[in-house]
Amino acid sequence: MRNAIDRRLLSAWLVLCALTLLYLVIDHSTADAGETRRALITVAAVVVSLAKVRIIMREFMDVRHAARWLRGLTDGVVALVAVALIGSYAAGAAWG
Amino acid sequence: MSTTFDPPAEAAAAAPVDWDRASRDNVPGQPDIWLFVLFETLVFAGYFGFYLYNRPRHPGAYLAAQQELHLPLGIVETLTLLTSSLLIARSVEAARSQQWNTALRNAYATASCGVLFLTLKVIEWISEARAGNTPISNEFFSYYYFLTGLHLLHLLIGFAFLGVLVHRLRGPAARSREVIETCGVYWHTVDYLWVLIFALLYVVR
Amino acid sequence: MSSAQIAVERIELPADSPARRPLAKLAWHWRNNPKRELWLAWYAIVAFYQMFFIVFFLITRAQPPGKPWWNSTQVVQWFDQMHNGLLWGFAVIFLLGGMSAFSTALIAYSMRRMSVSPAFAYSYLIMYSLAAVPGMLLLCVALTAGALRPDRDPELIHAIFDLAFVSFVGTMGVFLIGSVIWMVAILLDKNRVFPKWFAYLNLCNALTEVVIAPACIFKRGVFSWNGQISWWLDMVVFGIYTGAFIGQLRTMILREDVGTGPLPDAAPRPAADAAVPAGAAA
Amino acid sequence: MRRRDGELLLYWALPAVLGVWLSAFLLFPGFTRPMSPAMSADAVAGFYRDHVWRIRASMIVFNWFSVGLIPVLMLIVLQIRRMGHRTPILAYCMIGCAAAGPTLFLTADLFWMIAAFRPERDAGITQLLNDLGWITFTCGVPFLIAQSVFLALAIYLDRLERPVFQPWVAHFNLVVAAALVPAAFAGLALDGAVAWNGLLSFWLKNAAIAVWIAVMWLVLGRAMRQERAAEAPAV
Repeated sequence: MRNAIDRRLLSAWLVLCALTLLYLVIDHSTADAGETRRALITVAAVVVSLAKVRIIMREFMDVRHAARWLRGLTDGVVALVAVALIGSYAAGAAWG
Repeated sequence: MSTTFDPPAEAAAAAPVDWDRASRDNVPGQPDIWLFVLFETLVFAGYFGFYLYNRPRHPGAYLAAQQELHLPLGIVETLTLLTSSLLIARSVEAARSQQWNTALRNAYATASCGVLFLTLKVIEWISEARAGNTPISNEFFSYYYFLTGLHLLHLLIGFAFLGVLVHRLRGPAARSREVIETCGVYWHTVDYLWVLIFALLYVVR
Repeated sequence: MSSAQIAVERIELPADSPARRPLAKLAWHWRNNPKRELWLAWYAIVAFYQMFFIVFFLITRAQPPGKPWWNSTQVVQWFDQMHNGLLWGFAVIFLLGGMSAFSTALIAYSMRRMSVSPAFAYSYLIMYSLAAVPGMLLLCVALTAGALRPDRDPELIHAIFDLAFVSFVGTMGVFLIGSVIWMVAILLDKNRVFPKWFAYLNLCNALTEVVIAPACIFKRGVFSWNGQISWWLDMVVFGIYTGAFIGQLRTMILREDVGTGPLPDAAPRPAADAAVPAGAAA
Repeated sequence: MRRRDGELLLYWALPAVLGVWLSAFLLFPGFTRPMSPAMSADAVAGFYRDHVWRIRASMIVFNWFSVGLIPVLMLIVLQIRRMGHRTPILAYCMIGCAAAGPTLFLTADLFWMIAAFRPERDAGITQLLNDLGWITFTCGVPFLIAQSVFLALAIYLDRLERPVFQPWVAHFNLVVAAALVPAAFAGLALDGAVAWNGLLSFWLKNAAIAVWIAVMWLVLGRAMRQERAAEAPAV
């Protein structure tokens, strides 16, 4: 029982670390990158980081076993943050 | 709403059913802390929103300033906090199965990771300031110091939660599953807020 | 001492009482309601925050604040436009600003009702009483002085303007530590006076005092004293916090048994039942 | 039983503090013939140049004794605690006012002191400091008004068989509070009764404060005597 939980926590941690290292792959020399490419990188970074947030909530914070209202609420907050961040970036790009 | 309140410590220690995994379809920690972390997450989303809104208005200036950051250092900081999160999750798990020594060891390891992150952050600030990047240099660095500083404040508050955690794990009379889980929930919040800040400051274009 | 010697009456107005008209009802509560001091303070808080909002946002329009990037000429224009509003509005504050003591006193009392040391209540009481001077009245004095003589040297008017708003946003420490004191008291409390989420909301409010700190440095942008982060976002959090604490104080008064033990849940029972053991313990 | 050693000492210290206040009041030339807000900047600067030593000396004395009323306010707080209330809320309100009120007076004192520190300064700046001092001093009544109202409420809500203060003390406090009201509006006029040298904002306000201190000192003494008499057999 204990080992199973430990293994699950460890694999969650490995996935999180792998997702972090993914950022190294994302092109770093974007000084001359076009607007579309920049927007793509931004959206990708936001989505990847929110995926990580959700993994932390589900696995580390144990929302996976929690009551339904908490599962719904955390997912709702993650979705709301996603909409807010991508929306602000799009708004800034469109009207700024 | 009696579940909202911290049960008396003696009652928690006297009632083994409190540690039963079968009652897990509930809420980890106080429901109150969840309202706090989710509310705080939304407030942070507000800060992020203003940053992302203003950023594409001067893409060149932001990009040039962003080049001054050390992505590898940011990645090491992120890995440090992710590891601390793993350790505190293990600490809470160990406490649930009443392995107090394992729980304590993991709690101390969590605090060490926290101190390491703090040290790295201060080193990063000093090196940025030495390079001439101060809070008033440009908009990007205003946001950089604001977000990292506010996050570091949350980390310092997290040490207070870790102190409560260690206190609760050490004394048999003080052990309360709810409070132990609450400390874990707060620490993970510090972790995932950093995950977001890292992506926004170091990676976003 | 003396309060414990008085028998606790029922709070409910007897159904067969002739005193059902509003004024007679008020008089009945003034004479008989055992929680009259608490309710008096609570209604004064509601009145104070409404007065504060009306004066600062509608009459003087000192909130949202003037722009920190204005030059002297623009500041003088702002004073010219606001002239009468500033003088009349702040006169109202000079008249009624002392009501803020009711808020501080009721919150300090809530901490006395908890199972924590009285030091918490007294610390909060002194911090927030003191904070009223630099945090609110200095702004009123400075803007009154600015509006008093429109023909003053524009550079001096500009300095008064800065004095007003920097003193208003720059007095963060007292509010920050005060909120933390209240938070710690609620977390340690075993008398269940407030729910724990409200303690954490105090922390959110304390953190906004940190967020407003850059306003002492930045003259433009989101971190300036009228910025989207330092002013607008903080104001949203402060609004939520104020609404929550006024509501929580009301719930506390409804549950209050004027005793010393754990606060009972808000059940529709008369206060007399709950207060008897507490009175005996005292 | 509450410890009462030293209360009489604090009580009888008030006449001495009042004596110091009165002498400082008479020493400050801006009070004996209250300075008009209509004075030009040059006239204000000239006033500070002409009277620099009297202003400095009086402000230093005010600075020393500005908080001198607080011990007596605390004795009143202790009498409120003795009243037949259920909660200490009104006593806390009084403590809050006692903390904030003298701070305002001290601030006014500092503005005048800065103005007198370099009387050769640009006349506009001296006038500004003088304005800030007078506005803080005159309009700084919110906690004095609130203090009287809180005391009146406390007395009305006193449910003791033998009240600590007689009801007339409450009525008196409300009258004093009403007398302080015009001073709050001193910013609205540069001359006339409401201006800070006017009949209402200066003379009525300061007379009301003086009468309040005198009357409250006397009724406080009576309440303290009654308290001691009531507790005497227990000692």
